[in-house]
Amino acid sequence: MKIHEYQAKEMFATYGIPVDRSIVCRSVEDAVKAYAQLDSQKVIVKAQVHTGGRGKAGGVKLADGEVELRRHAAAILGMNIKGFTVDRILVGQAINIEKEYYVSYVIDRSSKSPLLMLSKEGGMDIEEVARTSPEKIYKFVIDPSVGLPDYLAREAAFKLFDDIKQVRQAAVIFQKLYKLFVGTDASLAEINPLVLTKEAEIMAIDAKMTFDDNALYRHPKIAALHEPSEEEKKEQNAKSKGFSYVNLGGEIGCMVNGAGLAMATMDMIKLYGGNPANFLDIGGSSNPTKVIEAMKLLLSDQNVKVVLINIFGGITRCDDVAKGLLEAFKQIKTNIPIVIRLTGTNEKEGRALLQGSGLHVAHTMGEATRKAVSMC
Amino acid sequence: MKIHEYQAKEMFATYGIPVDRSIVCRSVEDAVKAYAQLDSQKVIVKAQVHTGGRGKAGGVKLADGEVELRRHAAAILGMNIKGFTVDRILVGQAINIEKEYYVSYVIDRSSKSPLLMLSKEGGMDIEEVARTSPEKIYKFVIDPSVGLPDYLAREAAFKLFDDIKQVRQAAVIFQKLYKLFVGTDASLAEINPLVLTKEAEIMAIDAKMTFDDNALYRHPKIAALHEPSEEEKKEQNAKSKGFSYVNLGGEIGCMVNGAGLAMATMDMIKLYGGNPANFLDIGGSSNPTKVIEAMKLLLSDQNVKVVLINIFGGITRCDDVAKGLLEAFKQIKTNIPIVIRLTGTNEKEGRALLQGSGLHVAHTMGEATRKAVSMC
Amino acid sequence: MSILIDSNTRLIVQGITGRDGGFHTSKMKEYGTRVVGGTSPGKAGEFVDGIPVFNTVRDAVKETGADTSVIFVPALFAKDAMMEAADAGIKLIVAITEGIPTLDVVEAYHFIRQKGATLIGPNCPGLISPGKSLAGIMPSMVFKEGGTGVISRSGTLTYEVVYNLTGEGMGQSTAVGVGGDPVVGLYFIELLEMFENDPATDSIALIGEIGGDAEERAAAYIREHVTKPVAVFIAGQQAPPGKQMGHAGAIISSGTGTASESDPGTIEKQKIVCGFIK
Amino acid sequence: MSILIDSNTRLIVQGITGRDGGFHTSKMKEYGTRVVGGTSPGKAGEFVDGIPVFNTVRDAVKETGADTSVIFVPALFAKDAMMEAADAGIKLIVAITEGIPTLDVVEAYHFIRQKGATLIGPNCPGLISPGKSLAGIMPSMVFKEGGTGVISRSGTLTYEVVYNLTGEGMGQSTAVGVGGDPVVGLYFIELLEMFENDPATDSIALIGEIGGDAEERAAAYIREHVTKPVAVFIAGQQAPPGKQMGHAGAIISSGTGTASESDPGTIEKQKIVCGFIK
Repeated sequence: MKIHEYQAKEMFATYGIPVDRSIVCRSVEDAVKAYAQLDSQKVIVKAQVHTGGRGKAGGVKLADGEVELRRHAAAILGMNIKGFTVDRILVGQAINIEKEYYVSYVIDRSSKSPLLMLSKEGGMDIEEVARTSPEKIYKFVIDPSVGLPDYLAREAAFKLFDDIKQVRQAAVIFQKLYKLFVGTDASLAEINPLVLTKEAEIMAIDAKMTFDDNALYRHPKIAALHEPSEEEKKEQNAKSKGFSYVNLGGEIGCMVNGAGLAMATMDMIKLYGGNPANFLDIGGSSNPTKVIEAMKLLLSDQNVKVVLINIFGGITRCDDVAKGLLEAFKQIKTNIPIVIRLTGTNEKEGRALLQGSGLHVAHTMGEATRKAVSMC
Repeated sequence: MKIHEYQAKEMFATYGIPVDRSIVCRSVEDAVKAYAQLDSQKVIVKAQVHTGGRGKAGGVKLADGEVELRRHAAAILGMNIKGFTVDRILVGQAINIEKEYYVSYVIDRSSKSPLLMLSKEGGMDIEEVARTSPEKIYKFVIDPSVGLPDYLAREAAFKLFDDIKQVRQAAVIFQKLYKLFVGTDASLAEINPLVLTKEAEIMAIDAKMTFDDNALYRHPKIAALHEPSEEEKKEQNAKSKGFSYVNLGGEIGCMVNGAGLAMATMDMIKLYGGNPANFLDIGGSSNPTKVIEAMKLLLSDQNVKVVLINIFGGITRCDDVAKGLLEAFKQIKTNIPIVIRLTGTNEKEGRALLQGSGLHVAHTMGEATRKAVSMC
Repeated sequence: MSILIDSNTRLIVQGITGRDGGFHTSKMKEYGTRVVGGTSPGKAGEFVDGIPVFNTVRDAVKETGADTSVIFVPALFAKDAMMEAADAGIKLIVAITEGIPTLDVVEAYHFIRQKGATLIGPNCPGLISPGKSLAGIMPSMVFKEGGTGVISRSGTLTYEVVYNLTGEGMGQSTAVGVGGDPVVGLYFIELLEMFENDPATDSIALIGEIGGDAEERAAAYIREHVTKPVAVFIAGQQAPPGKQMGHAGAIISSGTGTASESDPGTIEKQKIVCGFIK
Repeated sequence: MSILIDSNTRLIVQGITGRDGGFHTSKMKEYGTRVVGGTSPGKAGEFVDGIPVFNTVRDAVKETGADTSVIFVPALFAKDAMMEAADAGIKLIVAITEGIPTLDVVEAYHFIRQKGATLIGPNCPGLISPGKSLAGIMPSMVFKEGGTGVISRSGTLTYEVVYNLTGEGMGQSTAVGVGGDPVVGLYFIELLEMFENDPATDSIALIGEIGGDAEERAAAYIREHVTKPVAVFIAGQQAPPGKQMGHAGAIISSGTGTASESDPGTIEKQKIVCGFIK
């Protein structure tokens, strides 16, 4: 789950991580008031959207004086950045930057541990740095039963700073950010850039956090910050019914049991020249109610021209699955052609049951996919 | 550092450990008010003193009604228990006890870990249980980097209870007590007894905590609860000057550098039929100021008839020590005989310097001790 | 032979009195697995399908000599269950449970390793050594004893592949579902090494998917260390970046873990047979 | 020969720029110890008595190949210093610092052990292998090379005993001050085992005191496993219960750890010579 920069900065402040003074605004008038409060000739205006690359899109501007602030605020509010409409901006004191750094925590899949990443190349696209100059990124694998003791925080800070005062400031920030990272079950806590100001202070002037969906139940305050997009709402709605759903924009609606098989199905559709409308994993069993709900979801997508059902019968045998499907399709009225491919335990019996049902029954994934593609 | 039962119970409550309702009182009138508040016909009245065995000393009484309460409160307030005058009592609701248990945490020297100890023999002297029926005490060594996870708390609780509801209640209490134990740098956190009430609730009706003196700097609120006895004040005063001092009540004042040597010195005094007045470790070096301060401390004890100085010269050589002693004794006027035994590096040179100083110089610990004993 | 489990495996089920736990306990027992006990706090003395229930894993291990545990407890309690198993001396811990917070898995994993035990999963279908032992929820009827070692991040896709293998007469030595979460226990490289060293395994099928760079690292490992033929299939070529495809771990993020990067085509051809589903 | 340290020991000093750290660095160097570096954050590039100072132990180990560290940092920072040493690959950590909270020592000890390192102290005078290496604050001039292994909870009492031993012509293989705190690293049994196995050690002096039951357990161990003669002295026979005698660990509590319980008289006489101070 993503949150906005200003929300992440509020969390930073709660954990004692220094941030620049800034105020979130929903209108130009708000922004003008914020400008007065901030008491700074120059301010920075930043779009608050759940996507990166807002700078390139014109969503970040420096304003010198109120007139310029009004102009930028008006321009950015309502702007569309990668499909997100900007309804909030963050107005902050412009900072005298001496140098920029990169700091983040993620969970590293390989070491199965929290990972602290640092770079002197702050303010840049860190993935670009990782690709072109990996030696400029310092990594510290953290033992979760120990955390980040003083000595390790200091070791890390010495990678970025030489002056012992700055080392101590930075070390404390790394420790607080770690506390925030694990204390909120974050999957990413990123400061890019962390800056050394001309006044020799160290502070975060940007803040990015994403959270582990599986852990939101123990962080109700964070869960309350969730602002799903229209698409995410649809995905969530599917999830509440026990499905995993992702819209892909094509014409072939897919209904598959199991995430891996669902991915393989959409890959195969593409292989045979079609375009999958979605990823849809209906989970373990395939009882009639689930099939009906899944079909409703697929048919609500106007782009869908054909539905491909791909089921592997394991614990639940194919003949039982076939009975469930037949039960479900008694209740579903649609003109859209449906291709069914059923495999696994008792597949012959299952397929036999489906014959004469008006559904297009295929033997293999390849056959089913080609059939579905040809029907578009 | 010790605290009172009522203070420990306040900590328990802060950590969510259920305790009986009770009110600390400093007068009979307080106790009567407390009685009204508690709204219970029977109440228990307990002396609050920094020592065990208050029950045997008559410091714990059950009162049935206000008249009895007044009588007990009056009797206990002002009572002397093992040298401690009772100036506070705790008045608490009498609890309907179904069964009593013992629970404590200590730091185990052998496993170098926190240790959870449990017994169904609650309310008893646990040292007595340990001596007579060690099999009735269950021990759980705790990995400090892990703490007490649910499963381990449950395993422990199953040692005392069978009913799963009680197991779950007890497990949570064990976890909270552990948090309190480590969160306050305690050296002991003891509930004796933890009771199962007739109403099937589990609660602590006594509470004992002692704290690691070395860690008090990070627990200022706990440190503020310190109520040193007269003797402890003297020990603390000595500590502030860099000494370790314990009064032992005998006639031979000892001044030694090093705790082990100081203990060996008092043992040897006893061996030769004398009685050490004190344990006094003056620490590493022995500069004149320190010797003067130490002598003042020894001479403030009216029982002291002779002073035995036992110094090992290591890093600081014996001749330098001897010079320091001579310097110090220029400023100390006393009629009390002083026996000095100096050994270690350059001991001959050191002893030579002390000759003719009026101090009694001995060659060995044995000789010095016998001399000191004979002068009493 | 096989890896990790065989007919000597003594298995307990944590959460045996739950719906899934009970159902799969019977399935495993039916398959011939030596299910020697189960746990459910407060239900000691009860039986599930004739199998004794204990209050704690420590009791179960003491009474039954169990060495392997399959965990079905809800996500909320799964970290504790994994740690309990390791602390009680269980050597192979198979966590079926889905939806466990990543940090819980991270902490449990480090604890388990410190105790000298091995974790498979969570969010996995478990593993099977056909004809010997089933420790998990795999549909045993699609498996057949044989020489192919199967490693997979997916459930049904594995069954699909195995069903095809079995249909072609290629039985399996052991099939392991490693789990679909970002952080899970045993992974590709450890399992490739085990299969390489297992005399009963003559070929390996590896079923990967998008998310993370484990496939890339597996490819490098195969090139260096594996002499047996390996067939690889990686699902999710068409997945859009930033979207989680069912499995919590199946997400393309930070420019790594796309299927094309781990495309079998980029892997040295001689050793690795690219398997595709018919 | 000797145990734990010898002329190959490569030692660093944590807190080398402090008053005590600097003083004893010079003493150790003077004695012939190979003091190869020291640490003090922010002072990398400086020198103390010709010895290079580093910001971190990791840097010091990388640059000097140090395997042993002596810690002089204040109590407030001592836990961190012990952990830093272990994490950087130091194998023998000698903590001189006094007054460290017990829980800090407990946590550092477990961390150190997990890293495969060994802790001596805290609140100890360190150790010396006479004629080879001094790692600590012991007055080296009272020691002499020889065959007696010395183990002690006390500082000056050790020097007293050693001074007498040396005076009687009995040199020492290694003398170890284990420290006077309730929880310290290496203790009697581990050291007895090392001395038993050290060919250069022909006899052992063990100097205990009240508090804890380590002396009782050592006695049992000696009876079972030690073939070399052991002389034992236990200080504090006259200590009153509940009072701390200087050392944080020297306190009779809960009815254990009285000197009389650990009285050498209760120990089997044949093997253990009861040594007393003249």
